[in-house]
Amino acid sequence: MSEAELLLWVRGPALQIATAIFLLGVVVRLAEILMLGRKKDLAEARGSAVAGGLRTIFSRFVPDRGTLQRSTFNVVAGYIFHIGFFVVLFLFTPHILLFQDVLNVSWPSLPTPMVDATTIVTIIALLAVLAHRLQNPVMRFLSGFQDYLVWLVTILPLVTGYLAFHRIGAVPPPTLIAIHILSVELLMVIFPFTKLMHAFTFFMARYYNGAISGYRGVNS
Amino acid sequence: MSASLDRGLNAFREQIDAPVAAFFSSCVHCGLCAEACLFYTETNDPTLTPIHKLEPLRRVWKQEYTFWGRYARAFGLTRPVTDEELTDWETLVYDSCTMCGRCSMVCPVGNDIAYMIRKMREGMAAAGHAPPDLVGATQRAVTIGSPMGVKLPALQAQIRHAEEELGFSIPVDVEGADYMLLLSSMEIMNFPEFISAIARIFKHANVSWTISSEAFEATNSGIQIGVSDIAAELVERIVAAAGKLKVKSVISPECGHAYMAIRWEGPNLIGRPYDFKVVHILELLEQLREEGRLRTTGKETQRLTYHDPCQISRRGGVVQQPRNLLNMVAEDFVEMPETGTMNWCCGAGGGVSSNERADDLRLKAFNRKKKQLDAIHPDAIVSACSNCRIHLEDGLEEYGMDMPVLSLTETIAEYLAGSEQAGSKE
Amino acid sequence: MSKDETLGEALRRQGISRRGFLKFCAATASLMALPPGMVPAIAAALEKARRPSVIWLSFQECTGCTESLTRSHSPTVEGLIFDTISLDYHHTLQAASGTAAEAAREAAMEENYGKYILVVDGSIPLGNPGFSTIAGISNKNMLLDTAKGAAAIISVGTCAAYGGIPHAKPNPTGAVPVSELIKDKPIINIPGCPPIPVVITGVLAHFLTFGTIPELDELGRPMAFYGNSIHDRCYRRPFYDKGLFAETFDDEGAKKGWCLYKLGCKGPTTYNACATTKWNEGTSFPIEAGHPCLGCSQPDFWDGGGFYKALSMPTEDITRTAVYAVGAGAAAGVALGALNRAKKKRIEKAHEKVTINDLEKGD
Amino acid sequence: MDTELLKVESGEDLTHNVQPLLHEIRHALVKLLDDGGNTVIDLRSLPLAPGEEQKLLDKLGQGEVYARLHALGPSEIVETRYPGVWVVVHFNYDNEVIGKFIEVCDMPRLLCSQQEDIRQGLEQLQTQLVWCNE
Repeated sequence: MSEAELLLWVRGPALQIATAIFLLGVVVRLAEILMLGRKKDLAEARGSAVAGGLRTIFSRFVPDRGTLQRSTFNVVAGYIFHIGFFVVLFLFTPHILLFQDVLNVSWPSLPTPMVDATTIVTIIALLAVLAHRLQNPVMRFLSGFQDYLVWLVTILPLVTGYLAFHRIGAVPPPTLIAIHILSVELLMVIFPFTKLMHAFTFFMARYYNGAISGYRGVNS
Repeated sequence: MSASLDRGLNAFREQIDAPVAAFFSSCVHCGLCAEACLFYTETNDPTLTPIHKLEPLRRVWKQEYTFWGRYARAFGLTRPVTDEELTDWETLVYDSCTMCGRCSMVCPVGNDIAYMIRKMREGMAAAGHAPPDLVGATQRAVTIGSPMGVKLPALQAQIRHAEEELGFSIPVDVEGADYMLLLSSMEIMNFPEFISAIARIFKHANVSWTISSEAFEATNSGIQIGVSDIAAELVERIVAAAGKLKVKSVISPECGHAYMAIRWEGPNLIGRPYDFKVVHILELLEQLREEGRLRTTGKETQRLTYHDPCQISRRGGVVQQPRNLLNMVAEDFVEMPETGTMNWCCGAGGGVSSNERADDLRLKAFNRKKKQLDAIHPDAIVSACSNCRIHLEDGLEEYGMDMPVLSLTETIAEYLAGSEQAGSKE
Repeated sequence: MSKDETLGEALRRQGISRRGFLKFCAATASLMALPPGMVPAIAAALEKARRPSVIWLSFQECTGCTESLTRSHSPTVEGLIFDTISLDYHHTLQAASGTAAEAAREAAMEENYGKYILVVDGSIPLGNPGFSTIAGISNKNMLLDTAKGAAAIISVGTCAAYGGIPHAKPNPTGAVPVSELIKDKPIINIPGCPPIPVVITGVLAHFLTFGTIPELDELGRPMAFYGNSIHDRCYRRPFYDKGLFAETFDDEGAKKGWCLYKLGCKGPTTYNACATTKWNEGTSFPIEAGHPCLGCSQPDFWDGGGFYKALSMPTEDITRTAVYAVGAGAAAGVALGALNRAKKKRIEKAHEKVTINDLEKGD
Repeated sequence: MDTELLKVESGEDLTHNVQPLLHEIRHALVKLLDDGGNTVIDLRSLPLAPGEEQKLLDKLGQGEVYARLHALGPSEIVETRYPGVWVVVHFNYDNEVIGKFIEVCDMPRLLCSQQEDIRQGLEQLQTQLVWCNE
């Protein structure tokens, strides 16, 4: 397969396959969770479960002060790489064009040099997060193969994207672009089978958490 | 019948619901829950990380309720949960977790870990992996009516004693009273002053109340050990007594898990809503205060702080009431650095205090509370859970700290307007 | 012009001065994208070069490549290069036709066996030999026959190099490029739709000058012309780096000459010399004229999802796949969820009440 | 014509290649003085935005020498305002540009009479003389 054919393949059939696996898998996983259902709470409510659930979806974006103090690095680095990842994913012009093509909606982009800088910051944050995972006793203890796999497939699109944009490396730029797209497709394919699912399920988790508390009149 | 791995795994399967599935799907092993758990922060033992305590339950979820997990199991990629593992997890689930729910408050993806521990205990108990002390307490609760083995005559003796001190009678089995008061065995045995304090306040506020001789025990070992069938049986006793006495409300006393059991889990355990209300004593006192029926004179000059019992504030929703009540009687009320719904557990809830095996660990974990207290140096701690109070006293003694631990209800009673004891605490 | 005559002799016979010859060499060096310092070496080589025989075969093509090459009718450097070769067969250009033309081809092949250059434009249909024939000979057979005695093959245009438009989906004629059929000869691809004329002559000049084929990239293209992407040499590149894009063909960005990425420019993945050599005697090139690069020198450029679709857009209809995947996922998820529910129901039904006697393990 | 479009034609210093080119020329002049080494820059091998080439030529300006050759079409050889820096432009018979170079040297080689041409001219002169003498 020549570099041109590879590029066409990753932009076409491979993207089809990755999109199909990603969406099918994510929807199956979400349906599986929701269909498990939960029993109706028969205790007399003190507050609203729905309001509590919705509130917690948002309130949990802000860490409590104690956690921030005790785990400053974890929280800050985590925030940086998440925000960075979303900025790069959703505010870079070529990416927006992709979403526009698939979803038929568009939004303003960030100036390219800012996305570029964000990429570097995000990559650094991810490296720091990995170092932290390897060195923090709790995280090292909890971490298994999947945690490292997920880290790898998260940083790959950022690194390959950076190389492709700056056309750095031994391989020709179109191959770099192909590798970049391929790395995203890898991310999409393993997404439903791993804890990357948290990107969707954390809404549900926070909702349930907030609903359980909200019903009892507690802001969680 | 006897406990077995099969029954335990079945209980896991039965307990797993959408929230559990959403929680397990969301965990990214960030480790923040460890920093929210006093058992980890005071031991630095990574195995005590809250989410790790749920590992067997997670595996059952994955293998039973996810498409991919079923295949992974078929291909031998995941191992089934074994009895040996449950043995290993027993201390994690019972000894080093009070179900205080602090981890549930900090988890960035919103996992309610305490909710899952409660469910996991169902399987652990069914598999025969509950701590022996908790098994004993539960058996006493069912057979004798109290986990501590307190029988009616003991209560009657305390009531008589209180009546002598008060000079008026305490209503027992009064049909048609507005409120039926429950008591925890600890209050009866360790803090009988509570009974007379309540009696004085209710007389002062003109509350129509009674104690049932058939169901006075508020505690529920069933929800601590994690057997809903037994917990339901204990709740049914209260429901029956409330029905018999035709009361409008049942009062949950100063006991954390008792409130959780009767207020929040009760109707779900018995599978039907109550036809009476359940109020916590602090809720009732606050209501009386708002109505102007609870009046006090004088104020405590000592520096007081309030220790939130987890099941009453964080997990129960009674947060502001104790503060309003304390401000009524305390001149110098100070909050601990992390308080209210973010308060640190004393380390003895969720059955840990009934589990002798965990004694060293809970005293070690108490160091967290010590640090909190060291930051504000109060003269006395006020709380609203006799279990917390006993452990606070234990802990303070262990760490050589001299500090009285007071009941909020009793403190209020001491400053009742028109009370001959007002202002003369000692 | 005799075939034994050297290029130097031929030019001199035409009355071209040494100055003219040096000027020609300088222009040729520029043409071949060689450093100007090599002019003396080129002059020395060209002086002695002998005019090669060239056979030009046209298959499934539009004659655009030939047009590109011959459009200028005054003596240009390209023209001069062509004057120095012996174009023995080109069915569009030659006066002879039919049997005479084929005879000329066979004669040239026989006379220069193993030495002639074969130039091909157009792709070869394999679906049915009748799709394209010359003098009753199928393209495939003519190519195989003519290639046998060639020293080297130059595939001119994207059709000959990569299949081009005939090869585009669904490729009704089963079109293939030359390289698909010929494996044992050096093949130089000069893709483009059409290729830049000076690139064609540049390659011929290289062959004339050095008697070798130039350095090629992995797609068989001369590195001298295809070594950089359009994007890398594009004067609008600074706008790309800054993220300034024309959104439409008539907006402010377009007027200010901003990057055409959003309008579908394939410059970043297209290798050609347009941005430096330019077209129409160095006047301009598509991007300079305000139109995005189509990527015509790349394989399968016609199937790249659309000329006006940005490079980051999928080449196929992902939306439909997405809708189907979500639908299928919902159906499968609900089915699996229902199985889970049934299982839970079963387990709940089988629940054995736990009493205080069940809390310890049996023996 | 739209004034906005004209702005594109005049172009700003888009590729930023003009300044580096001038520096390259400066280095070439230093080299010429030091060891007599010549430098040739092929202007068509560089990516230049519309207007940038003109900008460069404007900066170099016109010097004392302007020569026009007629060999295989016209060529212009102009010394810029910086002695030793020459702009050489080759045209074909249709006046289309076929090569554009900046040469840094004493004098572009093409301006010198070439050995072969001199020899051929000599032959022609001799033939002429023989013919005249007859």
